Amino acid sequence: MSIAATQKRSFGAFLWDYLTTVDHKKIAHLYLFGGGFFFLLGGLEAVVIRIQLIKPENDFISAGFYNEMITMHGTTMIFLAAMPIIIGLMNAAMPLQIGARDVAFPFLNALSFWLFLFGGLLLNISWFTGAPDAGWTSYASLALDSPGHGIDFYIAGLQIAGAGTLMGGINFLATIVNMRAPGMTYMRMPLFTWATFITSVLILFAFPALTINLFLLMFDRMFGTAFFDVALGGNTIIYQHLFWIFGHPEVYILILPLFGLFSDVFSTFSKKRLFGYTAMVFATMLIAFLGFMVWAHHMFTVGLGPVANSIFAVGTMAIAVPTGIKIFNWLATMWGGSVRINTAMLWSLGFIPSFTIGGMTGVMLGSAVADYQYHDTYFVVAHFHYVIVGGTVFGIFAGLHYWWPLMFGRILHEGMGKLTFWTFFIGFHLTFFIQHFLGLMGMPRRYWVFLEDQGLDLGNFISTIGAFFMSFGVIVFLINIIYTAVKGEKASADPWDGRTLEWATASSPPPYYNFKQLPLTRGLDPLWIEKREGNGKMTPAEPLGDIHMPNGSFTPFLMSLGFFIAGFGFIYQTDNSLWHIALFGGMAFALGCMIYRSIKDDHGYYIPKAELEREAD
Amino acid sequence: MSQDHSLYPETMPQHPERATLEGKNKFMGLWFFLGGETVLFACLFGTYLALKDSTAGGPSSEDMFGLGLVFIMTMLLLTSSLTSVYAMYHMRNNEFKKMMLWLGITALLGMGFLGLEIYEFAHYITEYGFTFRSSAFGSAFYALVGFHGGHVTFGICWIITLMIRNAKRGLNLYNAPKFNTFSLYWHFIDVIWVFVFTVVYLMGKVG
Amino acid sequence: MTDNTNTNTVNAYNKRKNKEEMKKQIISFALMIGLTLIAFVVVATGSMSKMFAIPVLFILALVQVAFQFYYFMHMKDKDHEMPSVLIYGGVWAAFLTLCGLVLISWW
Amino acid sequence: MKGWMGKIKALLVFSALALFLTACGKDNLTALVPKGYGAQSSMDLIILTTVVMSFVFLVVIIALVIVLMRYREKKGQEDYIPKQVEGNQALETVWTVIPIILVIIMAVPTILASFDLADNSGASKHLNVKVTGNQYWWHFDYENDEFQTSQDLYIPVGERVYLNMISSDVVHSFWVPSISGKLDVNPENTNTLYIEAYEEGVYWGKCAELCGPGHSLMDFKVIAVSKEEYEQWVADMKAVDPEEVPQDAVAAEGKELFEANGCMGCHAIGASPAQVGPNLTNYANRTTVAGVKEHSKDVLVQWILNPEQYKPGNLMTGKYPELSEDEADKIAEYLLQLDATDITPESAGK
Ligand code: HEA
Ligand code: HEA
Ligand code: HEC
Ligand code: CUA
Ligand SMILES: [Cu+2]
Repeated sequence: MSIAATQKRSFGAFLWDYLTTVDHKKIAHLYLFGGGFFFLLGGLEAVVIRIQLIKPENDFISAGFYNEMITMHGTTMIFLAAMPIIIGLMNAAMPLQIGARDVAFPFLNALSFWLFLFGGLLLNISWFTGAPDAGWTSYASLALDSPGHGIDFYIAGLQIAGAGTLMGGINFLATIVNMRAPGMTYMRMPLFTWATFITSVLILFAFPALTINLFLLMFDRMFGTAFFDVALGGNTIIYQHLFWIFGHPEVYILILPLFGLFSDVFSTFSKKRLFGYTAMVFATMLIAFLGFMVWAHHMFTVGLGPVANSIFAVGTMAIAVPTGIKIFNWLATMWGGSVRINTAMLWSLGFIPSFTIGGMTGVMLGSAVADYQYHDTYFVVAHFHYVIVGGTVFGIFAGLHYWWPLMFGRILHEGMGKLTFWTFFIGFHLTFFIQHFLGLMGMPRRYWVFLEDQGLDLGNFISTIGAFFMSFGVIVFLINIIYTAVKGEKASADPWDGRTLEWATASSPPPYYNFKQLPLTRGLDPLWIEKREGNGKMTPAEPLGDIHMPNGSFTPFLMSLGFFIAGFGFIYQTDNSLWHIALFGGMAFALGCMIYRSIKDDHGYYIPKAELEREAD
Repeated sequence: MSQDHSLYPETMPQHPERATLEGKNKFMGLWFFLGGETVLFACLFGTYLALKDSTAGGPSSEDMFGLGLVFIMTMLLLTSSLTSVYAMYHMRNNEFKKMMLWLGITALLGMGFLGLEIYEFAHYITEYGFTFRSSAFGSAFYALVGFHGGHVTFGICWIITLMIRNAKRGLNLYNAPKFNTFSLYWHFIDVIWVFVFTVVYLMGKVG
Repeated sequence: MTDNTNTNTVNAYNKRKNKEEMKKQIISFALMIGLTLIAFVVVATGSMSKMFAIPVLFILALVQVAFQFYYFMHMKDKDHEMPSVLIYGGVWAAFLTLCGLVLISWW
Repeated sequence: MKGWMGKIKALLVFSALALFLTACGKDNLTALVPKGYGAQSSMDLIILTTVVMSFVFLVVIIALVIVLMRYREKKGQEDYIPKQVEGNQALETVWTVIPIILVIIMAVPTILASFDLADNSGASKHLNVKVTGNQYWWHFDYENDEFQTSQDLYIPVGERVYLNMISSDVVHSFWVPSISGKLDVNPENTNTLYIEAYEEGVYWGKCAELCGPGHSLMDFKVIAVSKEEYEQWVADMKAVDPEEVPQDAVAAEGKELFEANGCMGCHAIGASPAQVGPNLTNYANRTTVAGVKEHSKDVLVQWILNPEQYKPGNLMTGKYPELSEDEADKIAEYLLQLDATDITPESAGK
């Protein structure tokens, strides 16, 4: 499977390969490109938002369209861009980091991806018929009030994509529990793997709340139930609770994997072992644990009463402690090290002050009474972009530069990388720093226009200029990708003097079976240990033998297609009962695929030992 | 990891369902899924508890619920839990026929339960005009109990598919994990039912 | 793979162990039925005040569920650490959810 | 030389001041210059948390700068392997314990303040106003006095006023940044918020919960006047006779048109429970049309002709017969003579 071989194959074969793949490395590519596409879309929406707000009472876009824009921006960025890209990175690196040949359920892995993609497409098709317009939170009272089918697309799209995410979480959990290579004990796992593990737990416990909430909303909108219908005794606060019971853990789903990644990057490029490894692991767990107990900090102004507000305020602030442990441990990791600053490291270094500011404002928001002023203003917008862009997006960029060789066998161009970093970094602070003040000066969020002569003009103008800087940075990055694909520097198997197992394979990108022989782990940072002891490579933990591999399958694609069609049926059956055909047809098709899958034996295949020996040279 | 190529060993291991990596993965995966299901049902229970008094002038739980039917349903489902334990017992002893028999009984008991549940719903609708549109209480009731019923339905379809598919080929290390995952799932449904009858029916009757 | 009706064996030691296990499970089943009966009787006879009955019913349910998990689903066995961790995690998240919806949703 | 320096200095001071003022935003809108009880409570906490967190930020930044200055990979020493440190118990304890202390410092005042602001036990001794949030406008019902206003909430300065808030449709949020933090206006329950303005003035209020296309245009005003003026205002408002025909002939015609075109079905003049649309009793005393537009006759005529152009998605558009410019003009004339009282926003110390 050398690169030359890939290039010789026809485009059709290439496409078919990706449509049927169950290989975690290829699924990672799919996730990255799917998520990347939606990131551009979400970014474009952000730019439209900023253009609308460049001057007071602007009429670049209409009020209704603006609401669709923010809703789709938030939803797209969180569910269709950030999470899938993160899951892509997990797929690319986690199985390698624990020395496995694949994930526990390769078929399910492919299914997760296709569900995400079709869910995302379904959601975005709503642009042609009227997009959802009740905010990414889609609070029940407004969502029930919203005319047209926008909200229905939101429900169906997220339901499908969410199912994929949930499966992905279970898959990663089973992988990490059952498939660690010999010697890879829990307390020897790289932090990115730990973060994947804990994030998966968060997904497992948070997504069901979203699933149920969307169901309730769907029933209210489509079948006339009364969960949130006040006239029949319904209660819209239930929606808000369920949303944030999901929603707060969700924001940690967005940041914890990158915390893990930064840990790996800092230690690699400081040539130093991670400072306080055990504390880092437990801090991650603690963040996840506390993350379930603070959801009502999004609801301080709902009127839950002082007891609830106080409890949740204290819980919220408590999360600062484990997060602080992490920040200081990263600094201590670099302290005394030999810090090499390349693009991956630049993004990681930029992350520290940016995220700390975001965390700072987070703790300030956690002070319930202060939040009576901040809530639903641009202060909150500033807070979460500081943590999400300054944490998640910076982390994603760091991860892409760090693992690009692992994923694509080439090193991204450093010069362009640095240009992207600096323009994006400056643009980011320009856009979002001023928004803290805008919020306090009386600008609520989700405002289509702000009025003239209210002291908000200059701040908004600066903010918009910042967004242009960010766009420039992103475009340079796109050019970088193309340049690298065409004539980027080829990477060796271990281009960064790595410490963990993903750099211990035969080549970059690794062969499709990952490890010819599973490696034996003798401590934290296994590859580093072997290199320091002069072996230079991992000791195998097993004799060379046949390797069992799963078969590719087109079923995940078809099954997701079934749900996609059923999604349309759900949305439009309220208009015309003929759509029930799509609804039941799609469901039956998907179910048929499921039954086909479960009754058809698929034992995979073996790569014979002889072939592996041949490939050695 | 690839120590065992054969799915048809000479001696059945103590835990055939977890003898292969595939089996271990299925086993873990299903348990984790159940962890998620716990939260799923908690959300429905929470919604139900929040809305159970919002009858909007319609019938309330005290008006409608009868204990007799629920008791029979409970017994059916609890017994089906035991029969699926029996099935797993025979699986471990490598007695394929007996395992199938007990799984069949499990499915029948499940169907009995489901039939009674449908009867119950029909009764509420025709007698009291109590539907999922009547009030927030109605919505929450049917959502919770119906969701559980949906799980039962899925379980029955699952086991029937498994039984038909494997009827002719006996027990091996490839299908043992599948039977075992079903059994775990089925117990979990029973666990949920314990809470349903306690929280919805018994507590609803108490007031 | 060929479909064969297999003829392989189970060793006697395991058989005995399985039998013992089964005995325990029948006992727990009997207990579960007993608990259920108590719960229904409490309600049917109206022999307890509401304040008292609700916690009692709840405890009966919890005990019964513990039997299901530990005996029927073998959570007591070893090799079930991870399942326990995640079930308890789920129970914890479920508990918080319930608290949220039951205690602070209304007025 | 000296004069030149002085000028520069003056310029610097002046521009710093200007920057500071613009940085604080517009008076009576910004939360940064609190002029009421709730806003002051929040501001105290904002300052406290900002100070604490700035200290934290400083520590992080200093550490980061030191790392970048001292521990960069040196040229020619690319092969240098630093000592592999596992951790340091003492240090790790320090950066666990200090943040815990800092959190406690911030948490305790937060708890105290949230109980303080939620204490509604004094409600019966004070003025109570029922507030209803509607898709894109606010309604104020003076419960003890049985009269209503919309968009402009008059309150006596220096006194607590209890607002009992509920929504007629979707969730809104009541926010007057310079005198109080916000509280949601939910459809299923009444939330109570007390406000107290320290100074007379016209304070801008905004809806802070996405409620549809008109969300950004759901502004209102809180007008704090002296106690005497407030009492006068109440008396005036109660004395309004909705049947009164204006002296002016055009306005009188306007009144007829107002009635003939079904405006009355939604808009009450004088005390009335009807509230599909804003109450217009003291319409002439308003300073904005529909809460956001300049209060001029032109704008009002345009509003009556086509409200959509000013407030997308509002619930008046299309619900009444089409009017000619002339008719609208007459109605506007009538509405602009509805000066029920002499107490206007101008009375609020401005
Ligand atoms: C990646 C995503 C992410 C992350 C990591 C966080 C992290 C945090 N968030 Fe944020 N948040 C969001 C995404 C995120 N948030 C989003 C999307 C919303 C808005 C949703 C919407 O309404 O649309 C939101 C909204 C939000 C609110 C609600 C605001 C409102 O609507 O009124 C609150 C309130 O408490 C809050 C708090 C916090 C806190 C305390 C943290 C903490 O985890 C931060 C911890 C970090 C630090 C504190 C810095 C480092 C620590 C030290 C250097 C140690 C020393 C520190 C101390 C002594 C304090 N967030
Ligand atoms: C992962 C999450 C994420 C990310 C990365 C971003 C990124 C950005 N967001 Fe986002 N934002 C949210 C999540 C996110 N946001 C959420 C959840 C909300 C709340 C929504 C709601 O209220 O419901 C929100 C709301 C929100 C608002 C508030 C709207 C309002 O309340 O009225 C604003 C306004 O400035 C904004 C701006 C931006 C900007 C400028 C970026 C920039 O960082 C974007 C940078 C990216 C680019 C600039 C891409 C450039 C791409 C191109 C130029 C295209 C080129 C194309 C081709 C070549 C094909 N966002
Ligand atoms: C369906 C009910 C309805 C009818 C009929 C109606 N209006 Fe309105 N009107 C409203 C609503 C609702 C608003 C508030 C719009 C908003 O701000 O979102 C409003 C706002 C106004 C305002 C601005 C009020 C303010 O607070 O500044 C004026 C003036 C007005 N209407 C005049 C009229 C006139 C004149 C007519 C008859 C020709 C009329 N309305 C008919 C519902 C109605
Ligand atoms: Cu009302 Cu926003
Ligand atoms: Cu949160």
